[in-house]
Amino acid sequence: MSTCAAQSTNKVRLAVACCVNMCGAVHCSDIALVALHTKVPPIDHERVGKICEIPTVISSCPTRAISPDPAKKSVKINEEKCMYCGNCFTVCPAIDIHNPESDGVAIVVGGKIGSLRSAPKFSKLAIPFFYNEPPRWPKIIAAVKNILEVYAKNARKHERVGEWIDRIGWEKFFKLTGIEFTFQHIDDFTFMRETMRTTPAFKW
Amino acid sequence: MSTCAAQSTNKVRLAVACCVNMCGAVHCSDIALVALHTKVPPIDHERVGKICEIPTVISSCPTRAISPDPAKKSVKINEEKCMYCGNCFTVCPAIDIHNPESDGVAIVVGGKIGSLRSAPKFSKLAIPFFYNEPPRWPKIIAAVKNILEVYAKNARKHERVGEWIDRIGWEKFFKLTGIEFTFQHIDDFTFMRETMRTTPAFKW
Amino acid sequence: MSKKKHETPMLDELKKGPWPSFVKEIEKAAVKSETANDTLGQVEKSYRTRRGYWKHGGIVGVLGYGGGVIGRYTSLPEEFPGVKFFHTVRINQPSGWFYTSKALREICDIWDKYGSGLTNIHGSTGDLVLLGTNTESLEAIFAEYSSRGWDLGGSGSAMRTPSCCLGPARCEWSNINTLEINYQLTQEFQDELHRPAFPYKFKIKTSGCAVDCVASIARADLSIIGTWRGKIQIDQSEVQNYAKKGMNINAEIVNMCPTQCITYDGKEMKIDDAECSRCMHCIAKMTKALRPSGERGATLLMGSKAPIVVGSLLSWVIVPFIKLEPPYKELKELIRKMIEWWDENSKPRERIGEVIEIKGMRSFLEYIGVPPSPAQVKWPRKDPFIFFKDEDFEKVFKKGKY
Amino acid sequence: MSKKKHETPMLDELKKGPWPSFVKEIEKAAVKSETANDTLGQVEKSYRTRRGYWKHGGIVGVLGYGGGVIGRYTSLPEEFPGVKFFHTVRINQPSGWFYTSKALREICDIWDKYGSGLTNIHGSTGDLVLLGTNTESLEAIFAEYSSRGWDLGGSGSAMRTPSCCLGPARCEWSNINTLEINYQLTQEFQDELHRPAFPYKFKIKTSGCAVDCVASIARADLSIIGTWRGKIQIDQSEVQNYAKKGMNINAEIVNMCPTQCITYDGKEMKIDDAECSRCMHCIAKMTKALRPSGERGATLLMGSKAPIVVGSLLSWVIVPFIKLEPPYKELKELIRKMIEWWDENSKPRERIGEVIEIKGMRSFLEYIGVPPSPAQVKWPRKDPFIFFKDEDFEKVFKKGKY
Repeated sequence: MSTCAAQSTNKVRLAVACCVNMCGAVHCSDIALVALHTKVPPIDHERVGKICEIPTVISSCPTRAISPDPAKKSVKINEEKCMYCGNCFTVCPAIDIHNPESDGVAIVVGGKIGSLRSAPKFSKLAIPFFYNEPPRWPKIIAAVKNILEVYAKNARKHERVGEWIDRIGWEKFFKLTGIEFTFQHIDDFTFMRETMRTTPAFKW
Repeated sequence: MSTCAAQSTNKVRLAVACCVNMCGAVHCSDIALVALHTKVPPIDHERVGKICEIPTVISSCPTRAISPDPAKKSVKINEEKCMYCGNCFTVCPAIDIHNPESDGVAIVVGGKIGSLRSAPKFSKLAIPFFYNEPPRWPKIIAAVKNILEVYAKNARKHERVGEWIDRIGWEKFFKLTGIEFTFQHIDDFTFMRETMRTTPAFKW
Repeated sequence: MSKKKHETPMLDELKKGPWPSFVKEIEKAAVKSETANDTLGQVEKSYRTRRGYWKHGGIVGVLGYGGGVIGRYTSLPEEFPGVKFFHTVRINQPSGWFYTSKALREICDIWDKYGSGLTNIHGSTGDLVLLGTNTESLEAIFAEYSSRGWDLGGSGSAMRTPSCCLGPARCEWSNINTLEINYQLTQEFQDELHRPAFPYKFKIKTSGCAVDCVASIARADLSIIGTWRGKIQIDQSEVQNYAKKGMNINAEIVNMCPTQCITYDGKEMKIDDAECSRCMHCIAKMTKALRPSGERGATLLMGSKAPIVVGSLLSWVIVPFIKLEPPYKELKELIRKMIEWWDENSKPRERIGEVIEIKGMRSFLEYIGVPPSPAQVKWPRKDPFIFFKDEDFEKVFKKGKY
Repeated sequence: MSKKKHETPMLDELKKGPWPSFVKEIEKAAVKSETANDTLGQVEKSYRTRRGYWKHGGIVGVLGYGGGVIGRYTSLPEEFPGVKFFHTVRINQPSGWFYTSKALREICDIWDKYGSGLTNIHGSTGDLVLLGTNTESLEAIFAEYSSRGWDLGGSGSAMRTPSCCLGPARCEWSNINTLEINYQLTQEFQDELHRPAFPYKFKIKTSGCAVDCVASIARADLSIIGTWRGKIQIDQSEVQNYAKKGMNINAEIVNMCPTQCITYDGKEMKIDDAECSRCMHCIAKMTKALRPSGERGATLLMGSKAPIVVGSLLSWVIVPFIKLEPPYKELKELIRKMIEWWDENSKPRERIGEVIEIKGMRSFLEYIGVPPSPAQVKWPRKDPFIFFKDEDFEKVFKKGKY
């Protein structure tokens, strides 16, 4: 797909990550797909006690959502704080994060690894969720194609996806692509402060 | 002083703050002076017990540097964490932050309150410390004059101080003004992450 | 009445030169006022010893009001008895700071009677500030000012005195009636202003355009900024007049436009309005040639504060566009909801911007009934750690709204 | 040897079309390998049930080495016995990934003998990756590869296999000998690479210029980027050649220069080198006309990492400029100091960038002996909450060094 865009603009590094760690700099791609979970994992309390080290499980959680559940000799998860990264599952298979019905894929865009022209950039969230539709994921393909086409039509020669979006503004990216902006797009993980728009000078 | 610069560039809002709260948007000035303390305050333990509410004192510290000192029925300050804001003194006069020998003045530059052309900006640290030299503070005046003159000579018409620096880069600002860059300039308060330069593309 | 009590060699230095001198002004007040006289002495001592001697705290006020007066004292009452009390009185300024000279005389005459005679017109808050009086005089001061139609401003954990730019009264750039909005909000929130019951202070400032002359984005919990939805109308003959008078339109206007949406070929100026971010640069520099058109209203931004305690914030966009017309019902209701949410979610002494940061934009936006918008952010989130609610799947993702 | 064991209707879909298909490739391997055969079956099941069945963990390895092999297993060993074990073997790639076809054949032949035959050339880490073998075969695999001069790469809490761009071997933009630097660092840190003793992983990647083809700033704890101190030399006749061949030099080069330091009047190109940030755009697009000159060396940046656990980081500047010439003594000593500081200040599983963020730049810079520089930051601190040490007054402020 990247070839069609390359003719008028620049290359597109299209990458796919099987989990939120986004190994291999997938998190700095022009367009990337990342698989994610969307529900708090159920805890098999009986197995937790047998096969997991409880302090390790508690400390594995980046949002401190996991605390001891002494009555059950297990742990409990604060549903408000859990963002389904699956790090607890990595250290404790009894907290099985897999859920075929609610696991899915997000699309992130605008990343860049090198310092050619502009500094390296992280990819940012474009579409928060698609259901998992093997073997061809037609909705994801259509969404990527849409983004690529809008980019190819609007970017200047040599402009990477992220450079194009930085020039026109993210509000314009959402308008041109017709992608809906949701609560998921607003950073509420740890770095909200730097992402908020501190000026009324934006585009309609 | 702002009149000389105004002729070729833009206005300069020169502001002075008597404490680090920088009331009245001093923290968004083209050039501002801010008075600050630079030493961990001594604690008058006897008075703390008499005139201060210990939980209030502890919770007043933004860096959690203050903890109880039960033996003395007072508090203690972790010297590594204290950045001398004086918030504890506000709630407890027995922790007297005043120190004529080490209190002084910093110069910050490049702030902007409105959204004309570019978004509002916080002023950033230019010079971390001057000794307090009443009644005329000659070294501070000379330093401000230097910054103003370099700005007036190098900025484009209509460019505010912060817009000029953003265009040329902070490394160039330090080079042109001859101001020494110190450890104090590197943000180590709470927002270091967004301030680090994540590219080798800077100016010598 | 009182002659100069203190030698002030250091302050005397500051009377030299062609500029206004605060020392000369305080000396004038000191002729009539013991408080001003001892102020001079204490400031001289501060210059000499390089430290301050003011302390604040201790609640002072007038009957029926919880705020408006800020208690201030010297820490050296024996050395400077005139400033044993040096309270600050905030007077609620009129919208846009318009006074008749008669009104100013009236204010000063009353102040000469009860206070130091020193004023701060205007303080950072926007209020007209009277500097230096004692606790005993407060009821009399309040009685006299209020009998002439003046009121105290806000202080403490309360709605602070709203303030606004001078707006349509003096400025052709204003997109909203800042003066009327400010007046209406001041009336609407009288109770919240005078009887502190909030977790912390709450400031509202209103500017007519993005130039934001009242610095609302730098220091108001709620920043109301006038704007428009429509084209910038261009008077080409006036464009030519600017060029004739020596403006380098390409260098000063076209190249400095942050979105690069303007072109000028020496004859005609064109603006690609779809790309315009309404930053006001071209309009401010070529006011006679350029003028917004279409619907007027405001962008609401929230959350700014000064550095203490855990760092400064600038206000950010909450409501990208809101119509603002009398009786401003939607705005008033929205502000009440904002305050309600803050009240329910805040610890003491947390500003609303800090609480939104802690609880997240979603909680706040859902409560006040404002949808998410790309105008609220500079860019979307980076890390793929995303919170979902069950309803999101029903409402958004199952419907394929993307 | 083994025929296709599993029906794979969903995977069969992915054999259609003109593109390469991973399904076709695994099927080829499955003819000879039970492991590859059951891989197909398990992947088909994952497609059908929409979940994965791999699990990792459980230390596996070879005698004398602490890393280089990553244990991997199916969670369905009874259904797919061929992938009961599916360990990954990392082979330390040569600098710049240069191989003879003979070497590749050798690698594959050995792998066909002991593993699934499936490879990943190359993995994200830079290593040549062999996919799918069992625990019992590991010693034999290692013995056979090492007898031919190959070595395992790094894994776990260790120095990871350093990697670099192809540098001067194939690219005229390279400012440093990336291949030699990478080789020397790999040799220097053999012990740290094979015997995990760090708080967490530590990656070094070296690029010859700011284009950074190995993505070092996005994914290395230490990013070494070649650069220069000197002018960009301009061959004006080659500039004209680009123009003649149809390049719009003003649109493509002048206007896209991030520092706007280039001018071109249709005849002559000029560069204001003092304003150049060495971003490589003009050089990359006009390689025949533009060439750096002067001193060569590198900028060292540190700290990048992927999102897990508390968010991604990009590397930031630590050493603005360092000369890099054999035997690279200064670089090697600096890296040892970086690791020492990390080791002393880190909790388990904290990357060095995270620790620098927690402890502050000063602690780190002072330890490794690098002075503060404006090149390290995008902008200086904003809030006036500033830490001072007593020595700062003696060394800096009393001397009036500003």
